[in-house]
Amino acid sequence: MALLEVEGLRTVFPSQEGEVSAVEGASFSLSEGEVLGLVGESGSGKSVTAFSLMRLVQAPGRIAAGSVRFEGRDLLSLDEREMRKLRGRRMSMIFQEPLSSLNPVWTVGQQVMEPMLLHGGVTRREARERALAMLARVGIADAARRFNDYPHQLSGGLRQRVMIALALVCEPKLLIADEPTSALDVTIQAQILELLRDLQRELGMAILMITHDLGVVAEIADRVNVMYAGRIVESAPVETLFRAPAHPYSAGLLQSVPDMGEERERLPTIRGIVPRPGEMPPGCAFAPRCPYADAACTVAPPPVHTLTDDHAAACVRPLGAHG
Amino acid sequence: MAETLVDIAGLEKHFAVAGGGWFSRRKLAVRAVDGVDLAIRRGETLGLVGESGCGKSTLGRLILRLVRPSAGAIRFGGVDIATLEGAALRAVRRRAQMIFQDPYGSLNPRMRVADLVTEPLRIAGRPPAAGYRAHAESLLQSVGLDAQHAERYAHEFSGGQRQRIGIARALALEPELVVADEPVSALDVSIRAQVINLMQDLQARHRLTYLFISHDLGVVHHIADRVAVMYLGRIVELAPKRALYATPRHPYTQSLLAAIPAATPALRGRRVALGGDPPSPLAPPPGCRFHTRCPHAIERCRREDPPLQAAGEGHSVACLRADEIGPIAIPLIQPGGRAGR
Amino acid sequence: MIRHILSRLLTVPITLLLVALVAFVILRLTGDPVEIYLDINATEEQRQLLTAKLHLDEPVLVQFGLFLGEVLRGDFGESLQFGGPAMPVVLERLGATLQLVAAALTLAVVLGVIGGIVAALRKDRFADFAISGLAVAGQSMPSFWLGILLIQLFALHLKWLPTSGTGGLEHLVLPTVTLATFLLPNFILITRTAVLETINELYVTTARAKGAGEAVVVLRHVLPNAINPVLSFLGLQTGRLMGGSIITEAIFAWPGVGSLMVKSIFQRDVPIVIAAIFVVAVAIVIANLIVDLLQSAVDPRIRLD
Amino acid sequence: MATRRSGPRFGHRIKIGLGAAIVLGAVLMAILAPLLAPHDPYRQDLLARLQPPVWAEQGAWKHPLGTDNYGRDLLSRLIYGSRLSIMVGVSAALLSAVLGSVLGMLAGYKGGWLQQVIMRFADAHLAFPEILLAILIVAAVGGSALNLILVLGVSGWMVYARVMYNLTRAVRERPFIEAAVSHGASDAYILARHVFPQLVPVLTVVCTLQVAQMILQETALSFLGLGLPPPTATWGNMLAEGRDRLWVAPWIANFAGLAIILVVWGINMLGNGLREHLDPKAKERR
Repeated sequence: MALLEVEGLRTVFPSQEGEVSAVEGASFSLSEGEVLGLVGESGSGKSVTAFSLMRLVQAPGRIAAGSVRFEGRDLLSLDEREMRKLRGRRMSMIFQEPLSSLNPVWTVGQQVMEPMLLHGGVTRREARERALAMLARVGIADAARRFNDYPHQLSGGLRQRVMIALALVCEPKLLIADEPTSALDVTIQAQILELLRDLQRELGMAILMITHDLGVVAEIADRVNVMYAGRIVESAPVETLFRAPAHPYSAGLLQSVPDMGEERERLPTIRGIVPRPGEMPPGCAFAPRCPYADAACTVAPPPVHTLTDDHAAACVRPLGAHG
Repeated sequence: MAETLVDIAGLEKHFAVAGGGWFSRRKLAVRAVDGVDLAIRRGETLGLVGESGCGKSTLGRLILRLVRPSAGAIRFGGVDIATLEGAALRAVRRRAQMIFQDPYGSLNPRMRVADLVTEPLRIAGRPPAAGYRAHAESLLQSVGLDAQHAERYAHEFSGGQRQRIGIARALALEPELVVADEPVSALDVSIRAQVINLMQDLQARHRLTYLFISHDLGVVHHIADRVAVMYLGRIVELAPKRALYATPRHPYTQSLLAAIPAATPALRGRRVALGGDPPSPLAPPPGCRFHTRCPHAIERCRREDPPLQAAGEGHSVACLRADEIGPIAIPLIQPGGRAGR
Repeated sequence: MIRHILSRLLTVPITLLLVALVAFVILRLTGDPVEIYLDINATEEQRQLLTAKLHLDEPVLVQFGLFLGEVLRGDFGESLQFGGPAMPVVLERLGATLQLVAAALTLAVVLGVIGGIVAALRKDRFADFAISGLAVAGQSMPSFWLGILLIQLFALHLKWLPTSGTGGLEHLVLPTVTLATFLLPNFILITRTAVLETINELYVTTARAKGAGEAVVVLRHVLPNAINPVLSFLGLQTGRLMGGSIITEAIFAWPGVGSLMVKSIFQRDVPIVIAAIFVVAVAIVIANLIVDLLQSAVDPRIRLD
Repeated sequence: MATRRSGPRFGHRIKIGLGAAIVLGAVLMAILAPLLAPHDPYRQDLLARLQPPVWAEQGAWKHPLGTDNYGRDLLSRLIYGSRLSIMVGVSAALLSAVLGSVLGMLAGYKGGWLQQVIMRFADAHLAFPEILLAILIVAAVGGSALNLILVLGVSGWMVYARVMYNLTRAVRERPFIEAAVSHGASDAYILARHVFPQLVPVLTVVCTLQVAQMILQETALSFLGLGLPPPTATWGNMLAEGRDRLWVAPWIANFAGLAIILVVWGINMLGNGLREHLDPKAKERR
């Protein structure tokens, strides 16, 4: 059974033109211990998807439709108290900006202990010991000394390690990581990715890795969902996506990353710009930018085309499907 | 060999730290740029890479004289501009222009696009022959925007379009040098490629010289002719692009290349991550600045500060053990090329 | 942190020097002291004697220096109304003022912070409109008229409370409420803004993602971060509070420094006025230092700079 | 998570409209005072002392709001009183706006010792009760309309200086300023073309709200007997006179108080509405 099953998720925000969908009919599942990459550009709805799963969408945004089943329970029908029992204990989340995601007035130790104390079952002493062990586990060298430091006294890399420690201290089954390395330098990014990979294996947890960086996906994901303009346009195992992307958007994205292996005069580009929310074209949202689009693409949102068991694309004529 | 446009010698910039207070005896200074020698040749694209806080942005601003150097010389077209002031400085600034990282903040939100792109001409007191309005439209067209866009305000545009406006503005004065400070880092991947292609087209058309500052080694690989790598205020390696990526000599460059996320899943986890954090530029370590994180550091590295020395054709490196370590090739792509059609 | 406090302490003499300058200028503007101290029948000899005694024949800068010296010794001259040295007279009245200010401040801070938090948490709902609306109306209320209204209602009509003067706790109620409304509306609005700004911070989302309930989120994560702007504002408002106490004391004939000062102004009793100014200035400076200490106690980024 | 029509989106329009209407009404009343007032505000009629307003038992239409201790018509005094209060409030707010903005902008843009001197001075001044300073100076030099404007204007500068300083520093850090520098612009050009226009919205808001503060301060001074000397018709004077007759004629104080609160509230509404209207954060949300 899947750990997480999302069906037809729709999250909307009010705007002057009425409600606008940030996420439109997202469906995917995540097995235990699996790392799923959720790739998209800014405004694609990938972060809103993550916040929706935790039911932490900020008002006035709201989840308008769909279901989220986690460990067999429908999260969207739980009351807030039940939901709170899951957050931080069964499912956790980390964010892009480690400095702003840590509370500046509490010490690192207090913040790592807090999830355990909130969910009960441990004494302060046990919580302290486990927090110290967790800080050491995420690679903080002198955990005992850092325990009493405040976030502003740490470097960016250490802060993200602290954030990971407090997210994982209750050993959740699912970690939602929202661009956890995007604000970090490339050498620190490599350290954090390696740490996440190790912890994922060790704790047997699933990770939903939200990123705009295909390199991060290549490093860590087992499967990938590509999002564009609020919809999931392609879902594939990571090797498949990099070898044979089926959606023209995925293919364009892969090609427009500069490649250090070959020298090209010009970078292949995706023409045009992402449509603004509220100005979505009636058919496929990518049609105005798609080199292969024709009249059929502008009528209705394209159906999901299943190419193989584990590869699907929301495209009228996915690449490679017709030979 | 091409003519040298910018020649930098012994350049230093130390920022006094605010809030040191009246009662602190030791004056703290961030050594943002701490002894840099560098030449930029006319018509080339010099990539300047390094992590945040290494001083690459400050170096770019020093060359434009947006900040005043603490020591050293900056010869621009043969003239030392390091200590110019007032009107002479403002005149020199017009020969070099900048493309900024933040396409949102670098355009005054209260000005129309037509005024934004022609403002440098107004400041310089050089009205274009065709009139400001017509000139604004032709500038916009040259960066791939519509002439009708001239009437709008910046917030009506997407990030990529704003960056095009910023580029049009930088070109208004027909500068010899353009310093591009992370020009595509704030943009989405699919938009990045458009802007990079545009910059290359404009370079060919106007025979521009670029100093391209970026933390993204992939982008630099695509656009640069030569690459300089900075660490804690120093240039640690300088080489033609192909040599730098194929045979990096400095352990820091090697680690940087190794840290780039894999281009394809097949390459994942093959490389060793560099440990630790960079030391604070407030108190750079003695000796070689990289020795605290260097896998090859020996006792000598703690004491001796290595100079930038020749290590092959056009290739120089600041490492005491460069010869012993030798070039290490980093697998950057999967053999057999990549996906797509 | 020590350095932080030291640098704040350095502003104290600057502030007091400025106050001394203002006081000195006023002293000179009020007219010839010789005329004030002596009656019309005084002889020329008496005049010259007093002129020399008050150093009025020296250059202005020297006079200012001598004035500073007197101020440092706490010597503000003899009161015309009371005969003795001015300072003890003022200090005697200080207790009543402090009592009033402390009561009003407590009321304003407690109600202001609670009101601000409630308004922020119920943003754009009825409670927010009611509280914020009242706060804006309160900002527009001239406090002296509020005092008059309170007297009409509670003293004249209902006869629950005395109109003025001191005595038991019942005398303290109306002046406290009047003075508190000088600050309360601003406290509500500042707290509301601070809480609204904090509540959107990512670390508050982190707390929710840990499974924290609303009470924990507000009390442990929002409030400790939102309280600092409120404290800064409190520091800026101490001057306003002292100014308000002057008016409040005048309305209710409260026997504090403020009513003494207003009375002395009309009596041209300059030594009392100058002494009172210094007492008020020192009180403000001390209050600001306390606020500084509180701020660095709350925020480790200030404490460990 | 119910959907709510976000109220504040239109709220600021209502506030601006209501505030502007009240302010406009008050200004018109001040300008047209001789046409509107039924009586000479200074004519005493000792036979008609302390008459109650028209709706009270002994009230009469001759004096719609009643009379004061000297038999002067309260409505007329109220109408004439608006002239001085509004003129003093607006002039003082504008004077301090000019002083404070210039100093604040200079301190924020130039930095260095200039900033240290200006801002330390502003902090010291801000800590000192402005009403106390005004009391002292007026007590020393006497109350006239010009003195009041000067005193209130000078003692209000640091509010603007603080706000403009912080804002200028923030604007200074924005990349388009650096862009202008890189085009070879001079300091004067940058201040005039790029910095000042960014400050105008906030300056407008602060200035509006300060007019309300200045009116309150002027009435407070008059109330303490330190404003324009009697028998001048000002709202503060009327309040002070009414205070001594609270037992027999509470209306004297209350009409003046109502007039003050209405006008000040109108100005505050206008200021707050403008702030919400101009708030860039609110704009993004729209």
